[in-house]
Amino acid sequence: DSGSSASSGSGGSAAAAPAGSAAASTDTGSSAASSGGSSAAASTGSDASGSAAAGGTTADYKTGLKIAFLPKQVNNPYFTVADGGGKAAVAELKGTYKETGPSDASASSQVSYINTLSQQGENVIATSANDPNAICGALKQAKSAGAKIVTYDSDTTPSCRDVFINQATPQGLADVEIKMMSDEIGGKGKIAILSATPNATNQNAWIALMKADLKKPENSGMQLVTVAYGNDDDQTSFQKTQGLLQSYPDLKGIISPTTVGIAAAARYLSGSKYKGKVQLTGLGTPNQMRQFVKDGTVKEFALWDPAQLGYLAAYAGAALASGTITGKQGESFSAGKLGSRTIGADGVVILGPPTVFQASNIDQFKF
Amino acid sequence: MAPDRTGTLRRSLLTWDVAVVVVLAVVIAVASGSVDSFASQRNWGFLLLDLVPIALIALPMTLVVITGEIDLSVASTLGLVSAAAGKMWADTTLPLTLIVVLCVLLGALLGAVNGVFVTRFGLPSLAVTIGTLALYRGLAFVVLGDRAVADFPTGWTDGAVGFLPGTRIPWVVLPLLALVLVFALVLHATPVGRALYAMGNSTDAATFAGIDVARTKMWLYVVIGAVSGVAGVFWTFRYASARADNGNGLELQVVAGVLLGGVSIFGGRGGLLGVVAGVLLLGTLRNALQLDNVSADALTVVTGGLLIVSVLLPNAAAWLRSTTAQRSRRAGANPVTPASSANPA
Amino acid sequence: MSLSAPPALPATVSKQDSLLHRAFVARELGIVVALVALLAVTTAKNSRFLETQSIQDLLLGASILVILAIGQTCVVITKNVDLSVGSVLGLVAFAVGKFFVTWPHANLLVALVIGLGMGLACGVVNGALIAVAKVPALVITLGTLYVFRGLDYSWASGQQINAADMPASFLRLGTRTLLGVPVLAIVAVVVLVAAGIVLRSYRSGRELYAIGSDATAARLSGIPVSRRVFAAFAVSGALAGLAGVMYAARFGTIDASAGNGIELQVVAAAVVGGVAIVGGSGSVWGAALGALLLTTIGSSLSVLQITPFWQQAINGALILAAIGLDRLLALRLASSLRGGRPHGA
Amino acid sequence: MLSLEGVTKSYGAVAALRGVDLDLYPGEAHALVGENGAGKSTLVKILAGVHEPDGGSFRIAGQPVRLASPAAARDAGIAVIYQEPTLFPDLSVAENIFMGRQPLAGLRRIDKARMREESRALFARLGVPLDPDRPARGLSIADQQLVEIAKAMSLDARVLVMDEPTAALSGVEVERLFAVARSLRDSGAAVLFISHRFDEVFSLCQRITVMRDGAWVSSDATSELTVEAVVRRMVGRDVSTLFPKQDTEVRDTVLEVRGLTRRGVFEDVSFDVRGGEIVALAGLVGAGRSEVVRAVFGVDRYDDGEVRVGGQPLPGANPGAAMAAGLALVPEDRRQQGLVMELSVERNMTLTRRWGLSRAGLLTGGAERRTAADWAKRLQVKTSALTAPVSTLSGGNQQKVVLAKWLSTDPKVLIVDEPTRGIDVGTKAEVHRLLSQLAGEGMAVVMVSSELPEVLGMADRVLVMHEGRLVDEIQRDRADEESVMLAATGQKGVSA
Ligand SMILES: Nc1ncnc2c1ncn2[C@@H]1O[C@H](COP(=O)(O)OP(=O)(O)OP(=O)(O)O)[C@@H](O)[C@H]1O
Ligand SMILES: Nc1ncnc2c1ncn2[C@@H]1O[C@H](COP(=O)(O)OP(=O)(O)OP(=O)(O)O)[C@@H](O)[C@H]1O
Ligand SMILES: [Mg+2]
Ligand SMILES: [Mg+2]
Repeated sequence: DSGSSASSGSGGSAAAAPAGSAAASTDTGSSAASSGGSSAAASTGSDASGSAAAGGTTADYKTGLKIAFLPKQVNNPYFTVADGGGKAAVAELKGTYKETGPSDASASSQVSYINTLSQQGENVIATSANDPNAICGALKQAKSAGAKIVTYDSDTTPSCRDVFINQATPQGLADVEIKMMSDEIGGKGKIAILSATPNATNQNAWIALMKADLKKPENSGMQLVTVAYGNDDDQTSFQKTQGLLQSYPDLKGIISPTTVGIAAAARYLSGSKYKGKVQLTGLGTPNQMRQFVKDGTVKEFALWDPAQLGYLAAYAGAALASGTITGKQGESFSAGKLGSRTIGADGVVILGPPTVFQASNIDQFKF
Repeated sequence: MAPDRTGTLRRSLLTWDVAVVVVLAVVIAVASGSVDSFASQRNWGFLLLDLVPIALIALPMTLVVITGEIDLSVASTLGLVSAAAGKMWADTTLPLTLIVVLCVLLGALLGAVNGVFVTRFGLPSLAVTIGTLALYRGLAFVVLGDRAVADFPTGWTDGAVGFLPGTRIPWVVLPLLALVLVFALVLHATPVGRALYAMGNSTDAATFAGIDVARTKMWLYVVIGAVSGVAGVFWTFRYASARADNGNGLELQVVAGVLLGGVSIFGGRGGLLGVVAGVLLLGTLRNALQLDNVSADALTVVTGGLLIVSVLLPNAAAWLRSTTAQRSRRAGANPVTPASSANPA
Repeated sequence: MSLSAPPALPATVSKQDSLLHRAFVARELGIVVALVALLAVTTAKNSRFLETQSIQDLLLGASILVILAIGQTCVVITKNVDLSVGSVLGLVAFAVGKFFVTWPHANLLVALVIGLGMGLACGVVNGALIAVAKVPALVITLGTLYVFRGLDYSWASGQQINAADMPASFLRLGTRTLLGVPVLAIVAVVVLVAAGIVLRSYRSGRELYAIGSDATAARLSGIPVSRRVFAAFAVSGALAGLAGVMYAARFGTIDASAGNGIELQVVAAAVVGGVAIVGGSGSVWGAALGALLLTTIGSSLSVLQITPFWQQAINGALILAAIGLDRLLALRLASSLRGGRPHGA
Repeated sequence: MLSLEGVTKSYGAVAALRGVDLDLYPGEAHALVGENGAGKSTLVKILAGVHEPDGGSFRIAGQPVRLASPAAARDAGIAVIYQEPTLFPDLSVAENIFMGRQPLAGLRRIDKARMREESRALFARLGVPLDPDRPARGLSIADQQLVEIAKAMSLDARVLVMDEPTAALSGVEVERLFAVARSLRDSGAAVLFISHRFDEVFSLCQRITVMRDGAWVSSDATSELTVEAVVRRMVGRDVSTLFPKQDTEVRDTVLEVRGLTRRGVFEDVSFDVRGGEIVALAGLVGAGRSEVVRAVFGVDRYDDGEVRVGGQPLPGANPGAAMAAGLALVPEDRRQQGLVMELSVERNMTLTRRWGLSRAGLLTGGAERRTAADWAKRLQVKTSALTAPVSTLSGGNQQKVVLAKWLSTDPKVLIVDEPTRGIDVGTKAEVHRLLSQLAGEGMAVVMVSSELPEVLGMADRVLVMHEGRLVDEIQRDRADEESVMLAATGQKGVSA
């Protein structure tokens, strides 16, 4: 793992516990963004694009596979991009692509869509779970009806799916974020975290890991004063940022591992006297953050490319449906331009280390 | 008085209940013919399972709306009950059966709180239950926070979605049907039901007829709370997940089903047949359109449109009737016979 | 007792002097006191809560809710309710974003006109259905809540509009201040003052109160009831449109779910501000104060570091407290008005 | 100035007006009299633009007009005081008076100060010290009526229509009102005055039009008429035959009311009623009679006192318990309190017996239908079907449904509040015959009535109320118009 940027130095560690997305951790639907369309775009991991070109023959795959994408919520821009990646992959595989899903990000509505898809005889259902357990029963039924289940972005209990495409390991994300913050404030001072909803499982997993990171000797200068929750609502996040700065006058930095939160916090900072004095980093999308990186409010932040996530999910599903893999640890499959991927423990496939965006590279990314 | 008799006959044939049933039948027929795998037993199993909580709460909701009140807090009650179930299961050693009983009692208690505000303090139920909608959902988060409790025994969670032997029809449909029957009997064939219609039309007249309006409404709120509690328990096991946000927004679907079923939001009018048909209609339409790959956005528009039509149509019908009646009266030159001189002079 | 004793005339005119006014003041004063208390407690805990910056943020945060609450007040005063405001806001906000995406150099005023016009159109749809077809506002606006949101979703189809897509001059409106007061807050105050004056001192405004107080009496007084109700919904729609434009300017990031669920907050703000849900009383000043109070509670809870789980619960409890208090005041007022003049006959 | 010719108006099946002629002249006060339900208020509503007539011509100053709305009538110079006050409870008294035509100042803003001043001036003319700034909520019926009068006065109308404006007023206020009406009349306005009080009619009006059953009967100058002549024209036959109360054997005391008090409404009301007798509660409107019987029945709560039925004390504020003890109340407001207008005749009739008719808690429908059909036959209720909404029935038939609803509970004590209000002549006689018959069978009957002839004809004893107190008890043989009116107007102390 020689990541494209300084951040990924400590990446690639730790087996993945079921984890969700940063960006999509929301139930409210306003997540990461792109101004429409998918972005084949610049790939993040250099090694991915490297090994991809040759190996990725689609010859091993059946054609005409019916592959359906069921995001947490349709109309969520983050998933629109991710599923767009899936669409591109399905086109390469000469399959039939479909995206469907509820307009509210709830597990119960997802269940009814899973049932519909299994009725319709889809070969692959790629889904991002609104609840790790609630959709399990429906997925198992779909499985027994012959569909292969791939989860992406947010996992279910491992027994309910064949493969999980993990955008990043929680440890990797936590490490990147602490590293960025440490670099920005010189490793010393009070910091706060601005999270999404208090019950976002993945957010909490990352926060726990970040807390563990902060206990390490090299980070002893930094002190986490509080975790605030912006509910993945722009306005609330905005208010919470304001509240943080009032409550802790000597705050040096804020980490926001959610795209809604970081954008709101950046907007607050850029219009306040704290601009440039209080550092902000976390997970965000280039499109949303471009202006704040350019005006100096934010030095750097990280994320993966959601389009690649969907792309990889489609290939994994096709591989399962073609019988190339069964989801066991150690099996590998070719994933088009992403090259060959190997399944890790618990059927988890890792997309790659997150990309760190800075003023120097942000213009290369359009999502 | 033959013409009048046929008039009443026509009126009773053209009631909204019947219209909804007819529309439902048409939707089912069309969907069976044109949507793949709609008519399969499997699909009906899924469809019914999804409708259980809505149908369940719609039953007492019908009674509440017929008395001229409303309860928007049902989904939050469901959520709070679910959260409480998770909390008790995760953090105490209570047996699950006891937890279920406590949960239903909790639902009844939450309903009673609404009832006290509405009947004791005389506050408008719309405002009260908007308040408790926020309050109960908030408390659900206070109780369970960010957690999702999922480790319920599989006997219970699988049991909740089990089928009748030899079919793909969920067994919970049976108790639901029994409840439909109970509520239909109560509403249409008991003294209590008569009282509900009376108080929905005129609180005064009901009071003068010896009906204890406040107490009846109080009990209705307790019942709708308890039923929401049952729905909360079912939800928890069906999705094998106790979460504070369970059932979010369900109240609108329940209210939509009830109104579509021909129950007047002003009270006093409507029946259970219509409501059951209304809930089924919303459900089948959604299911059929979903199977037909219609997007969620269009489904949202359809739901809203149906609601609007459900209040517009009877109105348009009444308007049509009155204008035609007026025209025929004008045309008939209104022969002024001293009708009441039939009385002894 | 002397022959033909004249009826006892009240010696209590001075005591009753402008009771109406006093009740009004008491209600509004209550909110102000609550607001001040909240600010005091929060500031005591954290002195920076009352800094210019945070006051500015507070005003900015409240301004959109205030605008919506003003529109809602106009509607609720007539004994109706508009649940579709959140969807209208979302639709307009997205439209404005889309407009700038298509014509990046367009004039800001044009965007404003488009936003107002679209909101107005939505309000006109509501108003026409309700006032002309005479169907219950709750059902219709629940229906259009779905319809407008569904249209918004299918139009956006997953697109998000980012700050970078909109002209900086437009976005600056969202954060800019004039003499230390945020522009958006100034807009809200201007609308508030205008609406306040119209509702207080213009015939059309007073007629809204008359309609909500007793629609039959209003008709007998020669008030064009349908037209006024229609106008109230049109105003509510237009203001929701304005709020949509403000939303776009303030947040810069818009997708189809903007303003989702805000309608309950808006109704809550009006109710907390003393606008009776049964119509006929309340003022936009109260509603605006209610909106400010709700926003302030949101900010102070985070500054006071109260767990966010409680926030929604506190909002709900507050609504209940507000309508309860309102009822109490009304009862007090009624009993003080009684007995003043024993019997007319 | 204003003339109606052959005006007709039907409410559904009810022909409320069937060819009415009316001419109003400037400077003249014109009385409109007729029994309840004769169509007077309907005529008023046509003049007010509330309803449009189905047929006939309507001219003002010789020009045919069409008044499509109350606003149009107002603009045509017609001011109306409706029978039922139509106020906005949440708005101030001054606003109530000027709603829709408030005085304006600069920028078309409402001139509140002027509005208040003008209201004060109006009240001063009426001689009542009402505060223009107080809300209308909580005003007594009389004060509400005064606000309505002030509203009509403020219009400076060419035609002033008053539908029973004095029903709730005391003598002093009536005199002030008349002074105002006379001064309007003398300044050239036409006045149409509706009242059941003949003394008022004869003292104010120059011309009297009599209506009966929606039809015009006669219009004559007051000077050519006597009260008797007017009554004969109104009723169409001799009055005395209407009230066939037979003497019956009086049995044990069934209902005892002791010291019943509801503060501010009525005070220390005590009386007994025995089986077989009809006791009338008389008094002016607003004297508190209805409130007393409502409290006895338990619809209203009371602060003090006791009610006993057959010796057993009755819990307060519990109509269900009162019914169980054998009480029945036919309320005064048929539309609001007596009937559920949207429900069918059958459901209304059996509403009070829903538990009695159920078997094992279930109502099969058959029992209800039989009971309803039975009572409909006994009371000769005319309806297209028992399943028709009760709102489609004529007033008299509606009243019969209310009676059936209560008689079917087989009460020991029947309380009837204005049992014949709004019902036609024939039905009235039937109701009276029925009450008399029931008393003959041993039922105790309490009858609240504002119609003096009814009281005098039916009652074995007359209890008279004045301002919330029971002021007199008059036996049948001593009861006459004068003795009752004297007590009712408070000109007689509490008698033994
Ligand atoms: N809205 C209505 N719908 C149906 N019937 C009505 C309506 N209003 C009045 N009626 C009927 O029309 C007839 C005339 O009523 P109206 O109110 O004109 O009588 P009135 O002469 O004013 O009687 P009163 O002396 O009691 O005021 C009555 O039989 C009444 O029941
Ligand atoms: N002080 C008051 N404040 C408000 N309302 C009053 C007051 N006094 C009387 N009323 C109302 O006036 C109406 C008539 O009073 P009540 O019923 O006691 O008189 P009544 O003698 O039965 O007259 P009626 O002939 O109208 O039945 C009642 O409905 C009562 O609510
Ligand atoms: Mg009348
Ligand atoms: Mg009375």
